[in-house]
Amino acid sequence: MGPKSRRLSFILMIMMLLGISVALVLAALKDNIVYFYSPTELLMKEPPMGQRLRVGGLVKQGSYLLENDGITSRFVITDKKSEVTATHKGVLPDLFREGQGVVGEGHFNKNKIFEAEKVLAKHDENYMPPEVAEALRKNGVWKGSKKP
Amino acid sequence: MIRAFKSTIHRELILLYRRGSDLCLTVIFFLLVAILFPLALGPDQGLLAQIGPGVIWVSALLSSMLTIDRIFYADFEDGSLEQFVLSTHPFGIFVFAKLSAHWLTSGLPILIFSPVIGIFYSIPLASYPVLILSIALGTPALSLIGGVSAALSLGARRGGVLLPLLALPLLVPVLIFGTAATNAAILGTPVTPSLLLLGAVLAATLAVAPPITTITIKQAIN
Amino acid sequence: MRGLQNNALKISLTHPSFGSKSDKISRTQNNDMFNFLANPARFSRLSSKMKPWVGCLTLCFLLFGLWFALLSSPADYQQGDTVRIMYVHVPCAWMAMFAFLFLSTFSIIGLIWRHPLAHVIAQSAAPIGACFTLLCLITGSLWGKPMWGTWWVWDARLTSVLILFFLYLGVITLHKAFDDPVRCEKSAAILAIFGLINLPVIKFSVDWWNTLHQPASVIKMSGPSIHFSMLTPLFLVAVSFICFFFYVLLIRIESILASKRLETLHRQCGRRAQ
Amino acid sequence: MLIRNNVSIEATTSVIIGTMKFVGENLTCNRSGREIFSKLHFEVRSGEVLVITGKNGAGKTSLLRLMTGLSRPVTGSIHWDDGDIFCFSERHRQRVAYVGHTDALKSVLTVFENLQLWMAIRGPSQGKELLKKALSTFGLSDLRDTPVAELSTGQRRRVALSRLLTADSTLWLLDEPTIALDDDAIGILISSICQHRRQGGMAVIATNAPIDISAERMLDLR
Repeated sequence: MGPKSRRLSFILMIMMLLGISVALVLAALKDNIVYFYSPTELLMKEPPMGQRLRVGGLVKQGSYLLENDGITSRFVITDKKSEVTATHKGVLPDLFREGQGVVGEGHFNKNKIFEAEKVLAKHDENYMPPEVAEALRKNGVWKGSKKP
Repeated sequence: MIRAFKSTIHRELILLYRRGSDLCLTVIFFLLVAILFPLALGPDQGLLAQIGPGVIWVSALLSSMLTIDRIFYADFEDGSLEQFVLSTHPFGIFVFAKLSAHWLTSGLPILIFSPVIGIFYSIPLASYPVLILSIALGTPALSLIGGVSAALSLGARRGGVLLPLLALPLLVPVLIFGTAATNAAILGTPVTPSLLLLGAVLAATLAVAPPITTITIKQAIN
Repeated sequence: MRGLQNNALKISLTHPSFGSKSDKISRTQNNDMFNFLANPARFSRLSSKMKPWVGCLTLCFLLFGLWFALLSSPADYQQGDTVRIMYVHVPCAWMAMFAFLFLSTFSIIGLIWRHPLAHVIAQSAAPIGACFTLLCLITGSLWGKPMWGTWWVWDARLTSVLILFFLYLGVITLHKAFDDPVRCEKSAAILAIFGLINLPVIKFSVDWWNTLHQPASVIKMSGPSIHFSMLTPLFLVAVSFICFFFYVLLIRIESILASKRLETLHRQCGRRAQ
Repeated sequence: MLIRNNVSIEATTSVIIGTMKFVGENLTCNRSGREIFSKLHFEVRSGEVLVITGKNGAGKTSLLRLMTGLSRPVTGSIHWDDGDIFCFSERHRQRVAYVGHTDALKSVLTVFENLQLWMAIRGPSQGKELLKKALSTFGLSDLRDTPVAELSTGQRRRVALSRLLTADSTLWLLDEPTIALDDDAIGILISSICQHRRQGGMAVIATNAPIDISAERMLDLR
């Protein structure tokens, strides 16, 4: 085998490997990598008590309430099919709104209530002034949430 | 060409065997790092099972970095690399052989001893196949990417500090996907995406890393 | 005398060839635009002419941008005034990626065509890019605390940007790591090219993984999902950052060229003294 | 043209016939961005020896490395009568044997193992007979199973030089070969070079020490 044909076969091999790599990435991206579970997935899976996990979904409209101790808040995380009741002790992030995305990290206690040690608000990629949001909502073009 | 490849692997293995301590060093370091965590964090079984995969991967990464700087440096010092370049076979063959030898002497022992750490961390038995598969896919990538960094820092003024700085950011994907696969196996979520991505990282580094290492070493001894 | 200095510097900037093929290229293209800037003195003249203009542009765009960003643009319907951090954070992130692309491009040019100035440009761009990346991480953290409720999460976007920052640090360190300047340039260039893999990961990380970080708003298939009144300051600040990048780049290139010239002169004096 | 080249490959690997020419033209060499020499010419033909002399830092080693093809000249070209050393690098490497400042020996291996490994790695092997002959020529037969770590500097140098005899190379490139050698060893070296020359080989020797050899060509780098 001369140097030229050897170089060619090397390049072919590299191309092949890169092709395999791209194919594997595409195959992997078909099923999403899970950063958090939706309530429906959780109900199907029934994770063991005390298992640490993340639950993500929307905060159900009208579900938020502050308990009597003044720091524990209780709300329902929903994915419009199933629901999970969650509690959190401490300050909620600014962006925590009913109807908006939220990710809680914690575990289930024995009453099947999700005790979130950490609540992270996930906000969408839409940025607009309040008046525009209001106008859009009036026209029914876009359904977002109001400030509570 | 295959003969040259075999001879080089043979040479590396003999050298390592004669030097003796190096092979044990990797394994001992790997076990030591992994054992430090329970000592520091306390014997909480739940917590240990949770951090187990991560600890195994961090220890694997550190112990393979421990030996990677030696694969080219000794030969660089005593002029062997020049002789490799001047041999009639393409230099890439030797680079690839050296990287393979490094995997055989650091990746393989880690692969063998990782179930031991798994027992220490009470990782459920059912997830061992995924753990071992992920380490089998990940450690070659560690050697390959480590090789690029070792070549880049060859003969640098502060090579010892430079090598981790170059290697660790490049190794982060291996660490993430490796840990994610094992964690997913423990939690019972799908493991295939992480394993596929790990495979993708391995295929890509297999394609890209040896040529880059070859070019870098050639310009280092220029 | 001046001609002699330039000549000496030109020699000190060229280095052993990477391939005999490129020898021919540089010989045939000697009068081309490609090699027009190979002469450092010519470059210095051009850059000192350009610098005030670029500086002015930076200032204008920044003033306009800030006025829009801080005073004229509305608050977000949800985030309120906190959204104004975006006008620094997002352009910084763009610049961090742009600077790396810039760096890698010139590294490729330096390695393949051995343009004498390419490595100098790459070396100048690296710390600027690193600063933008750091700023992006800091402002992101400041934005994340009120919005997400945490300073930092280990998700794909944040992690990949952090890796970018370490890649910048690696490139910067490699530029100073060896005794042989040629070796420094080439090693740093190779790392910069190798690190290029990270850029698509950063860009698409938010689309590929379901993470906390919001998906792309401006550059996406269905058109931007930011209201026009907020897009204006964003772009103004981004343009001003680009101008700023080039302004600092020109200053840094000039200073590196000057220090190289100084070194050559030192060497000549030393040799004459012998 | 192509056919002619192919023919000559085969011709050189078996027997060295006719007069070959190794020429450098208009060479400029930079080290660390500094010009060491410029507009340098050299020429060696079959059966000739070129001795390069010059002060420290004059560029003897740099020139020798240019000849090996390890580094590239800024300007000019180095070529055999049948092609440039970079265009036909594989053929060039087949023809060249280089002994640099460093001995490229591993201290944990024995003399014999060192040479054997280099033979296996370098290319088509000539068998153990040649190796034994090389060892006995340099007076190393008694030391063949001694680890290199136990050898003196001079003995190591002998081992490094005996590698020349194990490879079937046309052109020997020797960088300060007499350093650390005793008179006996220098005598062996010179007679080996003469033997090589008689067989139609060529040698380039960079040295500061006066060497007792009738060199056809001299090159003084100022």
